[in-house]
Amino acid sequence: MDLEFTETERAFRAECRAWLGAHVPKTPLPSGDTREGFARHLEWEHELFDAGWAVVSWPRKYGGREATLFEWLIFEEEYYRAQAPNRVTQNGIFLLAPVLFEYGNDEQRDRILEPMARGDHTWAQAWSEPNAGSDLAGLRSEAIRVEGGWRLRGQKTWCTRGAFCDSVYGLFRTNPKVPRHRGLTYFMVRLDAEGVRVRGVERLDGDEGFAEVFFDDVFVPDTDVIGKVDKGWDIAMATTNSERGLTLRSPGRFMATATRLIELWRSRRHAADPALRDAVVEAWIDAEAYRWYTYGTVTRMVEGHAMGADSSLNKIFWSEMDVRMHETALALLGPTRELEAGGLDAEGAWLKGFQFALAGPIYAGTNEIQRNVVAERLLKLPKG
Amino acid sequence: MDLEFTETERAFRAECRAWLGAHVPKTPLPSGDTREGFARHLEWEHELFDAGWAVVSWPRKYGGREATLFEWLIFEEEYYRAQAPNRVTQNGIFLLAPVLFEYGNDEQRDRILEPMARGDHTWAQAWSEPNAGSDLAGLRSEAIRVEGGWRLRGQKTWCTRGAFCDSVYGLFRTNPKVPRHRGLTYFMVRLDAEGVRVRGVERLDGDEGFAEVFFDDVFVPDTDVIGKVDKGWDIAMATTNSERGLTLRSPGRFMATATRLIELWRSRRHAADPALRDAVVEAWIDAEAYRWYTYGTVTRMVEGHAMGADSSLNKIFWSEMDVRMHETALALLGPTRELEAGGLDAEGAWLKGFQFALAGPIYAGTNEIQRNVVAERLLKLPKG
Amino acid sequence: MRFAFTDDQLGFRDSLRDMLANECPPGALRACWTNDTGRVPGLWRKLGDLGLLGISASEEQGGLGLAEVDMVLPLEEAGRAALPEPLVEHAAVAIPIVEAFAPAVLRERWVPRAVTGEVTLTIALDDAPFVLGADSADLVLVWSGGALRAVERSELTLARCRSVDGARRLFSIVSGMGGGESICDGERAIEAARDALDRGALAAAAQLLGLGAAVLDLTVGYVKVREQFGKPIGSFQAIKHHLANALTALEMARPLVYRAAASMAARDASRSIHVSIAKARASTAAQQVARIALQCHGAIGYSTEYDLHLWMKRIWALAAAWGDPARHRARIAAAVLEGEGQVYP
Amino acid sequence: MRFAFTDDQLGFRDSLRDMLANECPPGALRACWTNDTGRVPGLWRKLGDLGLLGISASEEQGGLGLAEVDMVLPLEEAGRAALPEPLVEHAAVAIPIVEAFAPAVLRERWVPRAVTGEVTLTIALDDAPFVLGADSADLVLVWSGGALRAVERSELTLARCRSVDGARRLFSIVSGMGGGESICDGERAIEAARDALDRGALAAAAQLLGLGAAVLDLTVGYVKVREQFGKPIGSFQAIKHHLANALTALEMARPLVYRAAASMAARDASRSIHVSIAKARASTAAQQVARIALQCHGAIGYSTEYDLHLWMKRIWALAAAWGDPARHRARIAAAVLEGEGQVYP
Repeated sequence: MDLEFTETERAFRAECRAWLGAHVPKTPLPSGDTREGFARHLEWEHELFDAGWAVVSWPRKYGGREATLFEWLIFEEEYYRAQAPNRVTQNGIFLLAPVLFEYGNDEQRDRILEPMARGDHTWAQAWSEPNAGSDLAGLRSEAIRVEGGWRLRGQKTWCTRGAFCDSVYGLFRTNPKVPRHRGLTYFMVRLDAEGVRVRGVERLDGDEGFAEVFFDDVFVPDTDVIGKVDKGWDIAMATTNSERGLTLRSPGRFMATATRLIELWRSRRHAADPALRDAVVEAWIDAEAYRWYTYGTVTRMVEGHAMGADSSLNKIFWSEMDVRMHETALALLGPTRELEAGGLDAEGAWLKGFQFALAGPIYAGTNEIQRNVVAERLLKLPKG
Repeated sequence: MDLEFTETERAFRAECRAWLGAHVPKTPLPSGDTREGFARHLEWEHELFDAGWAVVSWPRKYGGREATLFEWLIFEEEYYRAQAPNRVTQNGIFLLAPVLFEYGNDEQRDRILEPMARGDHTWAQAWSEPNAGSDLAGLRSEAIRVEGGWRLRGQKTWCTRGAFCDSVYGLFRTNPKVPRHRGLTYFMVRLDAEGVRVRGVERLDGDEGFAEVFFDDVFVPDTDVIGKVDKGWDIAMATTNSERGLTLRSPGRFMATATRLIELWRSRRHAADPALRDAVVEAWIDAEAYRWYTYGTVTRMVEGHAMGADSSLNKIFWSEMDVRMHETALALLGPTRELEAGGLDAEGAWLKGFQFALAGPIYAGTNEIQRNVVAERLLKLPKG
Repeated sequence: MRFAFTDDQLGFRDSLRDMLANECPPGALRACWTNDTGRVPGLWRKLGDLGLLGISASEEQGGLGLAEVDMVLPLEEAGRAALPEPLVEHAAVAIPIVEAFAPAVLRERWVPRAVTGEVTLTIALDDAPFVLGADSADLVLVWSGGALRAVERSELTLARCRSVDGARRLFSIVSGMGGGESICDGERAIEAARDALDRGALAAAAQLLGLGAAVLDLTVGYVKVREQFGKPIGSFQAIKHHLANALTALEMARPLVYRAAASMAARDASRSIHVSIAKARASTAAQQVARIALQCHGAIGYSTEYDLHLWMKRIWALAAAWGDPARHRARIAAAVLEGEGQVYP
Repeated sequence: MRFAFTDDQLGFRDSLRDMLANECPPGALRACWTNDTGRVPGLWRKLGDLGLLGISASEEQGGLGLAEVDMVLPLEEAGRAALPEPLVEHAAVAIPIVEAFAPAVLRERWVPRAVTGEVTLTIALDDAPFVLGADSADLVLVWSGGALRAVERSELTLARCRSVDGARRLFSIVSGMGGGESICDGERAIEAARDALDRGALAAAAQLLGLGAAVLDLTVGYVKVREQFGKPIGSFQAIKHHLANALTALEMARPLVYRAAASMAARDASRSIHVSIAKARASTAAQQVARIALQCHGAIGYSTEYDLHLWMKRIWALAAAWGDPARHRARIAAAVLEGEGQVYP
């Protein structure tokens, strides 16, 4: 056991910190989940890419710097520490890209990855359908085989930033004759294709962060199928492990939140409910727990082990920790907690962050589903 | 709405308080869930009966004073306030007697109730079986029709104070041909009858508070059947409502616990974790909530309404409140919390009380079952 | 002891519930997020006609002369409808404060018109620093220089504070709070401020009960029809237990609010403690219900196109307004824990 | 950065697990509730033979010369077996304290025999006021008059304190703590006391992980075979979610304990904070697991004829010993929250 970062890792951290310190916008950008903010965020993504920070762990040929997993964690810690803008490219970079690396082909990787990393081509996940949420295998949107490709019909919903993105990816039913989890295929679809209709949907915090996407005989060429036809479910499970687990929620995010919470407590401690001191301590312990849990996971991954159902346990923890941290912050704010504070200053950010945190126990598989997974796969309890 | 007690009720309270103040033993009795303590408690029960306090709400002819429901609540408040001994007769008085009042016949009432109230004849509940706990309808002990009565075979378990009592009551399967909830009959069985074997079982806190009872062709006369043959389930449901709801856990118990908790906090506040102040406040709010909830329930009962599935909601609340209160007290005790303190002084009492409280969410139907009942009966959610 | 409402009280509640279901449906509430005043056009006068605005005003001023215990169920209904009007401020706080503490001339100038809904009153206090409906109010009670003052809206400079609940139009007072006329000062003003906090907190607690019940109803309805894995999600034990917890929290908060109302009506010496108990618990219970409701809905609850958020955000706001749980726990601790006295008489 | 154990460390853990499964089965543990010493006859010397008692003692004194990070997994195994021996006090605290702080003569007199198990050492501190195994120990380290002293058991008058865990033989020292020899005094003694608390708290945290894991395993096994309503209760979602919560609590506490061990081994400047984080969280996690375990068992878990209580009571005891969660949260708050410094470097 060696808890020190190597000299190389420390140098990497110093380089991140220096660059971010010099380049992170001094005033926060407008929310990336609004049309205006999305555009502003893409400018930032360009800047990040040009300096080689957009996708640190990727191969150099796609714009990365081939950083190790630990370096990636360090980058994330520094990124959140610097309060740098949220990544509006994340559903491409963190969720689709791993699928392309593992299941895509060279043509797809060469065509898609660099524009994705640069923010020139943006991606949304088209996962849920109106009748397939927790029961993802119940999805009904279908793809009909035609010459040179497929015609897609159906509807996807809750596509994050779908109203602003260029393309989506998701599962469609290519074989209705086999049981639910089979006969699904993983597609990428351009939103400017004929027959696509996108409708923005407002989220809890007032941003147009969701979209519904309607597919009316939309042609998708074979080159935009990922992996084998009818094998989309297996690929999707790999993606949801990413979404639940390590990639979407790196410890840096919560270390930064805990730090801000402690600063808030310091500024309010004299007037605060005495119980909040303990709540803040517990929040910090949570952040530490998640950080070291992740270091352990990454050590195992570096040594060649897979994540598996641990990602469900992981997701339960970070999503509920995030809610608790924001609840504690709002309690510290007292009566001002209901105010949006007219923008993105620190106090309004807690309210917005709280609303965002409430989505955590829902998306990427509700925590009820995750608890089933933990019980059945990790504890081997019998199916219900 | 009138939140004042009447002059009669206030006089009743004063009379209770005066008598209890003069008669409650100055040093606590040994636990009533030990053989020695049980005997000592019965002496107290005799004293209580002789002064007319054993069964205040019962008819005079069985030893009661025909108190109203509100007077009964007042008696309970005063009883716990005075830290009077736990009632070792309670499984007779509070659980069997209501069944006899509603479903028994005059011969049974005349024969059974007064000796029960006097503590001359003691009763334990023989409810669960090794394979029928939460799934009470799955019980298997059977009763075979014979001349003048029945022969009982089988096993009951977790009979509270069963090792010290004279008789038990419980359900036995009289008709194996009908579905689970039907074909059960409500019996009373003398533990000195031929074929009965009782084995004491030690409880978490070290007291021999449980018993297993084995029935090997035990004869029970028809006169010891309550209500109609094969209709025991309906009668039992009435009993479990009593056990879950009002009768077993009157607010006075928790008002007294909250009072002791506040006193403990006062004595420890300077050294206490600051969060515990809020925990103590919440405990007191809980006690107040339960008290006023109960006053509302009693008002409805006085006006002729039944309790129904509310008793499940009620049971979830008091049982979990009781655990929280004791957890808070143990936290206030700091490192001494693990000590039994050699007896029943105030601090050891918290540890013993904690262990007792842990049984609350389990007995009388686990809280998991109660939550199902609340969801299905009160919220009308579909069965699973 | 009779801890239940009268048939009259229940009848008034039912008629108000019907009226609000018609006059303030979700669509009307939703419109308040974007209209000028955050209020439902024409509704204020109808509430006056029903007697609700003057429910606690004296009969000589045109009110119904009723007590807090008569008001708690109507306020609960206002919560159930998420009524976007300054009902708490106007009817539950300002009118009784003016009647109890103001000189006759002020009382007679304002109360009769407040009762009908011709004018709107609101209030600013340390415990209610963001003034609801100040822009559409006619008179604002403000705490200034150790006195409680009645200042006409036109004399005040206001600054909008955006609430998470778009139907709550909140303002801070930038200047002018020293104007208008004095209601009372010194010890009387301190007493008035305490009374105002008690009244506002009780009224907010009552609304929180109604809001929580509405959110629970909405969720129960949803989980009965939403199917996943081939059956209603309401048949899954996890959902059942979430909702059983929500109901338990709400039903156990309810009697505390009703007790506080009766205690206020009786001017019980411990009424402030009873109000604090009620507000602290109603706030945490309603927030717990909201959290469970959102979780049981899943993504649809997270969309503003669905109605849940209209109620949920009101819950968040009212849980923090008129003293958040920490504020009320502190009042309880100071009175009950810090002393040496008997906890129960 | 490599946050994982070596194969050697895992191998030692596995061999100890096997050894304890044989030498300290539930029956042996149960016998300790009623025997003279609360210890398993003959086991102490076997632990010495295995090297466990001297794991942290220097090689020149006959120990293995290993660090906290080598000790954390064996201690976890001791927890898993609910080992009723003063292993924390003797091997994790007293030996290293004597080696680090005592004069050579004391060290040489006691450590070589402590390593083999010929003698037993234990310790009394403000944060460990009830001395585990004092009656069967040979030497007790005590805090007296500003010094840390080494006092032979025979010089002390002891009074038994009954723990909820019958296998924990606790004593308070009635008199004699001023006898024996001084280990150190002044600043050194304060440093030694802090070090002892850190070591004891870390070791208790490690045992709590093992206790929690054992209790969870027992429960998972039970719910798979216990049938109600015609199927294993482990197939009900309520039980699944309880146990998923238990596993999550435990798995998220685990890395904090391992980090604290590595931090102690490296004499990290923040090691006391890391230990406090570990102990606070391991205590709450193990208690949560115990609570869930009892609830999932139902009545059988409440009977002392079943083994669950043997583990559960040890959890209750160790959660309170060596600083309860409140004590450790206070240490964290004082160091991290009260200052103005950076939370993360």
